Amino acid sequence: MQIDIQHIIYLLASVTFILGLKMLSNAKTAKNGNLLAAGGMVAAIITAIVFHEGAVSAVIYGLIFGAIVLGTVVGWLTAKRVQMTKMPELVSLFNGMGGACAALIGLVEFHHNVGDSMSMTVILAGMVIGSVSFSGSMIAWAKLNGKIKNAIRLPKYNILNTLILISLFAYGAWIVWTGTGSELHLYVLFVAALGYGILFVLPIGGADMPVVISLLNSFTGLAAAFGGFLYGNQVMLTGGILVGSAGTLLTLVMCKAMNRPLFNVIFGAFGAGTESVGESGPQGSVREVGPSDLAVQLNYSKKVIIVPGYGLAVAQAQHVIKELETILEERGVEVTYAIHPVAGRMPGHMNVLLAESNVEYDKLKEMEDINPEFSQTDVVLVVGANDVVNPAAKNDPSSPIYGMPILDVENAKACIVNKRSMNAGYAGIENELFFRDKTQMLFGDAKKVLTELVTELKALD
Amino acid sequence: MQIDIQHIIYLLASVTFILGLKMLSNAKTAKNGNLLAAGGMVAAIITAIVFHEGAVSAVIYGLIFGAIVLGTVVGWLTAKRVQMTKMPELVSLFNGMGGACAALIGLVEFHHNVGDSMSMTVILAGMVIGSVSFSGSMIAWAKLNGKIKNAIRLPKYNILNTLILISLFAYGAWIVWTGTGSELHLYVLFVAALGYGILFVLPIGGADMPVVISLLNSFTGLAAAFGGFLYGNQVMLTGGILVGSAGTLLTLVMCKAMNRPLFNVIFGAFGAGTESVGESGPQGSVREVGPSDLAVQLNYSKKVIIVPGYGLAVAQAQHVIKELETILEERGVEVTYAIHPVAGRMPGHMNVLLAESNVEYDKLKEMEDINPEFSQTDVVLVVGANDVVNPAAKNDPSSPIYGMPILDVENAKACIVNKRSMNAGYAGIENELFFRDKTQMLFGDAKKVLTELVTELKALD
Amino acid sequence: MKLSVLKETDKGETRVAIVPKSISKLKGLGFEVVIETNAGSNAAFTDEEYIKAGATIATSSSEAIDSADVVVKINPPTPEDIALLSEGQILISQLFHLLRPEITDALKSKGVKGLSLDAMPRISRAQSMDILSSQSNLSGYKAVICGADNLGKIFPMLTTAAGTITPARVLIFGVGVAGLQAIATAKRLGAIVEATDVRPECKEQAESLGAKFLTVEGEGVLVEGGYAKEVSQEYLLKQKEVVNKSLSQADLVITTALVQGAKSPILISQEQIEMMKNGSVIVDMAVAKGGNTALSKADETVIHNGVKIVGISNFPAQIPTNASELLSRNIDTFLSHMVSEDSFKWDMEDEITIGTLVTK
Amino acid sequence: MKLSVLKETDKGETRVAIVPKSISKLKGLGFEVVIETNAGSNAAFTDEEYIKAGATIATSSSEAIDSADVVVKINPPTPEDIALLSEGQILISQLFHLLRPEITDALKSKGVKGLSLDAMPRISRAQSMDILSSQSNLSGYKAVICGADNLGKIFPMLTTAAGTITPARVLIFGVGVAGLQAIATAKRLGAIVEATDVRPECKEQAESLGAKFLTVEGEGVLVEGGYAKEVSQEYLLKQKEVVNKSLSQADLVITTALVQGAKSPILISQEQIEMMKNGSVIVDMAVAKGGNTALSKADETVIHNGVKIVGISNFPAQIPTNASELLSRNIDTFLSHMVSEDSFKWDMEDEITIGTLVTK
Amino acid sequence: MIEFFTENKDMIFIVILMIFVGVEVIGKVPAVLHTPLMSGANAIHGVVVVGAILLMLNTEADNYLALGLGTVAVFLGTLNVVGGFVVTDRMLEMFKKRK
Amino acid sequence: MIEFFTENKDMIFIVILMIFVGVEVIGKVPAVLHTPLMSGANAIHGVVVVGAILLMLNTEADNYLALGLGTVAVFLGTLNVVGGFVVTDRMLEMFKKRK
Ligand SMILES: NC(=O)c1ccc[n+]([C@@H]2O[C@H](COP(=O)([O-])OP(=O)(O)OC[C@H]3O[C@@H](n4cnc5c(N)ncnc54)[C@H](OP(=O)(O)O)[C@@H]3O)[C@@H](O)[C@H]2O)c1
Ligand SMILES: NC(=O)c1ccc[n+]([C@@H]2O[C@H](COP(=O)([O-])OP(=O)(O)OC[C@H]3O[C@@H](n4cnc5c(N)ncnc54)[C@H](OP(=O)(O)O)[C@@H]3O)[C@@H](O)[C@H]2O)c1
Ligand SMILES: NC(=O)c1ccc[n+]([C@@H]2O[C@H](COP(=O)([O-])OP(=O)(O)OC[C@H]3O[C@@H](n4cnc5c(N)ncnc54)[C@H](O)[C@@H]3O)[C@@H](O)[C@H]2O)c1
Ligand SMILES: NC(=O)c1ccc[n+]([C@@H]2O[C@H](COP(=O)([O-])OP(=O)(O)OC[C@H]3O[C@@H](n4cnc5c(N)ncnc54)[C@H](O)[C@@H]3O)[C@@H](O)[C@H]2O)c1
Repeated sequence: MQIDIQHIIYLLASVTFILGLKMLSNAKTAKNGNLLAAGGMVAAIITAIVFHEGAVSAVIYGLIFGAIVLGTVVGWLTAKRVQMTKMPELVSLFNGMGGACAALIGLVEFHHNVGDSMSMTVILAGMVIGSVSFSGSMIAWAKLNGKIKNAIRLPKYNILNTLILISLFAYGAWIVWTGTGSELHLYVLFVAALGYGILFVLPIGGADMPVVISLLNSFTGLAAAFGGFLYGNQVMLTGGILVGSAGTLLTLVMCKAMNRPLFNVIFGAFGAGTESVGESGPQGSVREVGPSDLAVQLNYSKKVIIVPGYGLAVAQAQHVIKELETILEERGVEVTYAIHPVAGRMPGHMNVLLAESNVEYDKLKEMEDINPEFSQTDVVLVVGANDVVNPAAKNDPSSPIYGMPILDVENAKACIVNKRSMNAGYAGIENELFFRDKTQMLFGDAKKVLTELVTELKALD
Repeated sequence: MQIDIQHIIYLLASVTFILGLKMLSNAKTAKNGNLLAAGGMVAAIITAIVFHEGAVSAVIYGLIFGAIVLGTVVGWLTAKRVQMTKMPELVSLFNGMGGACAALIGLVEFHHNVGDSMSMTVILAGMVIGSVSFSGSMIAWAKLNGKIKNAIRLPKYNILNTLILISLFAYGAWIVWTGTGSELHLYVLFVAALGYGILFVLPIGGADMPVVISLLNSFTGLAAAFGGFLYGNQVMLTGGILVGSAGTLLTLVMCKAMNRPLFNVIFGAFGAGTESVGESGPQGSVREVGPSDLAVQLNYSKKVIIVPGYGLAVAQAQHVIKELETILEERGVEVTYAIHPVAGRMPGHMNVLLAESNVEYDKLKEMEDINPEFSQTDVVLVVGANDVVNPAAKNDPSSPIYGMPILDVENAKACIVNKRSMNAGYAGIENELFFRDKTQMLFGDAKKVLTELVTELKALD
Repeated sequence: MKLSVLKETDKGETRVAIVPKSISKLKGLGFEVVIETNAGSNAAFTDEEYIKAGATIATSSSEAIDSADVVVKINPPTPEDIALLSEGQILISQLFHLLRPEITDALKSKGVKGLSLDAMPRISRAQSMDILSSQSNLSGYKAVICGADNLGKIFPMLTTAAGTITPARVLIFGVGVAGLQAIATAKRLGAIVEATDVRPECKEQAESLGAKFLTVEGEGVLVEGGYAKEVSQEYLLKQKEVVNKSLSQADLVITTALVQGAKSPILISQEQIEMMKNGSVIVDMAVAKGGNTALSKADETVIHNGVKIVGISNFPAQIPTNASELLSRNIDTFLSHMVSEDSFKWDMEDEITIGTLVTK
Repeated sequence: MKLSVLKETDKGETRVAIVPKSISKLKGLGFEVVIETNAGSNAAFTDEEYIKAGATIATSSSEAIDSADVVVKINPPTPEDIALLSEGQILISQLFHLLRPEITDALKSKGVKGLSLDAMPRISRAQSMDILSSQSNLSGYKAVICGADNLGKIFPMLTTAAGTITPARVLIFGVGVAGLQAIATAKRLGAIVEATDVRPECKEQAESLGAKFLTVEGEGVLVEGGYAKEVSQEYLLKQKEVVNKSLSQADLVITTALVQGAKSPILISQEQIEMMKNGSVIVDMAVAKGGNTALSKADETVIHNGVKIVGISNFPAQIPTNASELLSRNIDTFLSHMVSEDSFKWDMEDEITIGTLVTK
Repeated sequence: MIEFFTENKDMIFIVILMIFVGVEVIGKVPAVLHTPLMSGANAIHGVVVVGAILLMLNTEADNYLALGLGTVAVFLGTLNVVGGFVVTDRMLEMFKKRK
Repeated sequence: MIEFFTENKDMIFIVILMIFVGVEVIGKVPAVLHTPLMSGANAIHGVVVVGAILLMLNTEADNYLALGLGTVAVFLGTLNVVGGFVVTDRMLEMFKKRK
């Protein structure tokens, strides 16, 4: 009877995981989905404890409760206190904890199952994968954290890593094959797995960390699933597999979004490409943003100002920008255009374009009128403008544009700059704005990326 | 050993069903998806025969083979010979066959399982659902076929149907409860189910048939799943459930696309709404088309001509139409505009609009130049034009527009007319074109529906 | 049949009734075409072009009219023209038979068949022969260009280093063929356009071209067959109220309001002109029929209180090339409707024939 | 300090250097503003408006100049103006010190400080004081309107019951400030626009406004700081080849090509004019500096072989209201740059001061 | 009930998962594919023919009624399967690019 | 191997279906949700803590090493679960309409 109810609860918990993940993939339901899955998790944990058959000493209960309470408090506080920008590294940290948990289970359970080759396979697989996930996640965390700054690469690290990976397989297979119960072999395998995790992540550049974390995440899922197989525990199995498969797909999707082939992801060598874009320039590094992330930022803003420049004209993006305005206005976002007196290449260049796409005259604001408004603005979207938003005009007396009044886009909460490259504008000078903290670059032809942005916005509804 | 391989094959077949259905939901992979699922099906059928344990008389094998061969020949020929336009009714017919098959299984198996209330439940449920699906499908088929012309409604048919449904439940439950093995009860239930199927579909109007067929389709899936439960046969179970759930969702999606609440679908009363639009007018009935179907038609055309009219101006849809042109041209479709000399409300009205959205002058064709081209055109898209494509100008000497030259849109392979309603244009006269065979109406504000069309087109890529 | 095209002699007229492009079509109808010398020169059609197209040149109007079966011109015949015409000849031109019956009488007494182009019935199939439409349309465009040329401001909004120029505000009275083209043209140039008309369906039409419509909620308008027939005094008062705010902000006002078979209504009184901005411009397109403002004078520019009132009675003559092309096409379509197998059909069941044949 | 604004006396000039809107800003800088009576009347600014804005009216130029610290006008001072000026006064106007050194000499001998508006350095921060830019821009618009008014055709393509009017073809020489605005305006009106320039970066700019750019692949162009300095004879020949086809199809040609500190180049020879269509129009915006065609005459319309060549030397004067507004804003920005705490700074490190101060 | 559940817990979980898969698979299907998809699903539930075959194989050779009904069931099921797949295939012809 | 398959056929089928579900569920996720989704998935695999608990419950009270490691495992697993869900929740804050 008890066991029946236990199964029902496990089943329900598995379903909450599926539903939760499903809901997480839609902006509107995401929050509830997370809560739902959390609810299922709590139920599963309680079930595991309550429905256990056979006598268990109070000490053990005490230890379990203690660990749970401590884990809850620490986890909760860390998660609550972290700054928005540090969240990805925290995810990596937590992921590592999960991996470690799986690895420890393997370490302990090994003895009980010596000889049963199926169980040994499952245990070793869970332990190795958990360990890799743990050590890898810790490296990823340290990198995001800034504790490890550069991509550290051993010579021929690709071949080395592949060799280690093969050895891990072979060693594990050998242990199962011989049925040896030797602690030594177990721990050597454990350490080797930890080592592989470290070597796996070390050479990878910072820009690729999200992909790596997602991959390690699906590893931990797999480790959990092996645990489920071992205990014949359905909720672990389903939860683990679910995360394993969803995580793998997510990794692929992210790779695709970053234009990086899967092969490079698995066999090291990542990060080389984007890093050069992402961290170039004498003045520091620029932050990139994609149309989809920008879509959310815009969708959830109250006030957006669009700053058009010559690039809008070159790209002939006037019709798309109008479409963007229409969609945002429909979603209740206030949109205006800040027209700099010398934006473009002729007086009134922007007016001609925007009139063509029927932007209302009332929405076009002159520089003096709009400059005070930037500070109440959530997002400024600079489209193909450069000189007219260059702070050098205010700060740098040696600059050829010094003394020219500019649009104070820096005062806004966030500033997105769309252009095709880091090239200079008409005046031929670098623009410090692009390197500022609040600035994010949206690279690409204005018409192309704004069309993508509009598509993403439509998908958000 | 045999049984193991059997399971593996069943499992693989189940997977082909899932993958097949998945691939069917994307235009590019659909054809292969269908073939994949068909392959899985063949494998499952062969497995069922080959791996059977226990002696079976040759006669039975003969019967089975005979039935299969006959079914294959008849099914193949019917499906191959049917005209494109008759396919939906054929789907309904085949669906009915599946339902009948499930019902027959139930009728035969009932005797073997008298007393085992679980099995009885499963058997009766499969039989009832299969029967409803069978008789309902036959009615749907007859309706689409034109054999039954009108929506036949008994007085208070809603209440009646609901009562019958409840009685079916109750009767079945009673049979299981009492554990009676009486043939009489079985056949009464069978006939009652058939009757319900008929009464269920009869009151429904022709426009709603696709929804009904989809619903009955998911019923048959459910019936098959019960069969799978009965035999403990995984491939039947999974295939049936899959179709049951996918079919139900599909039904809901279709309802949504037609703006018809689910409640009405289940409890009769459909068709009342659209029928009036769909079949009004003294000159016969008009065919409607939605943006998504139109998207496919356009996407797979070689040559499209757009005929803009006053409605384009009213809707201010000039920018969307340009976007449509751009997308189609990107897909390799040749797009031109046919400008009638008096389209709109002032000479050159269309020119003004299309110049605003930067349609190239070369793409605008005069009436005399384009009229001979319609016959080589796949799709003509008439946007908010009416009088300028009214054949009455050629045929009907009593018409106020008689003698005015018009665009010969009828000569094209297909003609889509977008307007908001069946209202007349400037001249205040009916337009026979809307009722012609080749014509499909795309109702709605031009800007709105063309935006939807563009979205659907983008999704098709 | 010989068809002769006369050179227009009216003051300021630059158009020609038939352009070289039409000649092959006319020859196909069975006409031998004669053009008075220099008939097209003001519209940029040279005698050589006509000759190349297959016409012959007549050195004078008398030579042209002499022995012609059909005589074509745009404006009503002058007394001299009438003197040259003889019995049995067919004259195609504007004849204004309701307004200027003396012309028709003279033709009648001479036994000349007069087909009046301005009497073309405004039915769908006659649209391609309707010179009022084709010429109003061009006038609507030209009136805006003329207004833009007279205005001390530019039309579009421009944000420049030397400050922002606000867009010009254009107000259009009468949303017929000319009014609609004027809306379109002003809008293209970047102006803020408002428009008003007595016919309520004009709202949608004006809006379809991007203008704001000022609706006058008044009684007393009689609309017949799409034309304003009669507008009451109360309505005009109501209209003044509605438009006055726009009027006082307008940089350019274009008036096109005509009432069929009557003097054009006065829509802007002297007081209203006085409330307009210094430097603003009114282009009165109705000036040939009396004008829509209290002060307009035909073919003169009146400046009152800083407001320029430009009255141009013949706008199409300012775009002679295109205007002649359309006219010529109207006329050749008309002729191909009237003629079959090398002779006139005189189908007296046909609405177009009945309508245009004003002297028999 | 007293700042006096003179009424322009040049023939055809309608603009005024300061408009009422600028007066409060000037007062803020410490100026007492005096306006010669009727200085703004041609630009639709009345004396009353000036008074309301805080200026006082001088009945004559002598009254205005007398006791003024700063004298402002647009065009170079006439000999009479110079006679009235006295030592220590500051004159702000166009002085053309390179082209007309006699004026600067006269001012020097009088001890008048001359700040030349046309000598404004074309650097980013001086853009808002640059009257060449602000006036060229308006001229580019007006040239198209003027061309449209002179053309016997309309600009847009129109498909009508009386046939289709093909869009006008406009060809623009010189894609500077004026050329770009001309492209934009012609395009707005629906024309097919082509353009050419010696500077290759103009291709992108012209295309950004919807024009087709005719690239001349030739050597011999010296471009300095964004300005064409010297164009070789070979280049001009190459250019002719490239543009000839477009020229022969063009309905309207607008030329804007200037070379700094030199006579404008002849881009269209007489033979080229003769290959143009009958009825086509050339608007030569460079006519004040000699013209870009072989036949242009300043402020005259020459008709050669059916081609109208319109030479207007002062386009901004045809849009006096907007032109004056922008000028006034240029000048008040210039003054606020030059003045601080109620007196001129004469910062001789400052590029703008150095550039404009042509007589010390 | 709970007992039934425990006995068939994997089966039930499979059913639940299958429902998810079915729903997910359809999730974002473009409306143009509604009909072919319905038709494809229709062919798949023809798997019921496997039941009919099993029925036949388990029927005694002399139970003529059962054999008769069974044969008809196999025939109808096959019709469903074959006709369903073929008609779907034909519907999908129109998605081939015409060049 | 085949034997293993037969014994666990339902389990294996569940695994396969689960993979499908996992893949399908992610299918069309907008890029903006990549990070929260990853984070949510991260919390879910914290279910491994159940294994750690089972391990503890099955360990003899005097196997101190096992108990020690087990306790640590439970602690780490809980950290994963709780931290994971909470941090996901916080990430999703930004999707709340700001008004
Ligand atoms: N308005 C006037 O009257 C006038 C006249 C002459 C000169 N100017 C000068 O022109 C400048 C105007 O400033 P601005 O900010 O408008 O222009 P800008 O400083 O020239 O910057 C334009 C930016 O747009 C980007 N861009 C070009 N094509 C693009 C495309 N297809 N998609 C996206 N981005 C594109 C370019 O960067 P990428 O190459 O990286 O894409 C470039 O940096 C000022 O320096 C002004 O002084 C103005
Ligand atoms: N061009 C000229 O110079 C001129 C001048 C005067 C008169 N006319 C006359 O105007 C007519 C022109 O023919 P046409 O075919 O262009 O126009 P039409 O015959 O007036 O038909 C326009 C159609 O557009 C539909 N429509 C209106 N708003 C719409 C919207 N927002 N979205 C989608 N459809 C919309 C209307 O149907 P729903 O209401 O059902 O949507 C209407 O039937 C001719 O009869 C011509 O003689 C022309
Ligand atoms: N064959 C055809 O079908 C055909 C041909 C040409 C024009 N039309 C239609 O005929 C109608 C009139 O065209 P039109 O340009 O020749 O008209 P019009 O030249 O006679 O008058 C111009 C406009 O002035 C308006 N008007 C009259 N009195 C007014 C007042 N007091 N205040 C404001 N506006 C006033 C009229 O309503 C009309 O719109 C239009 O709807 C046009 O589309 C039809
Ligand atoms: N402060 C600033 O940054 C500022 C201010 C105004 C203008 N500008 C820039 O300066 C440049 C010139 O502007 P402008 O309008 O005063 O120039 P301009 O009036 O001196 O000349 C007009 C155009 O004619 C062109 N031209 C000269 N010779 C030619 C020939 N033989 N054939 C064809 N074209 C010829 C020139 O290249 C120029 O584009 C532009 O790029 C403009 O954007 C910059």
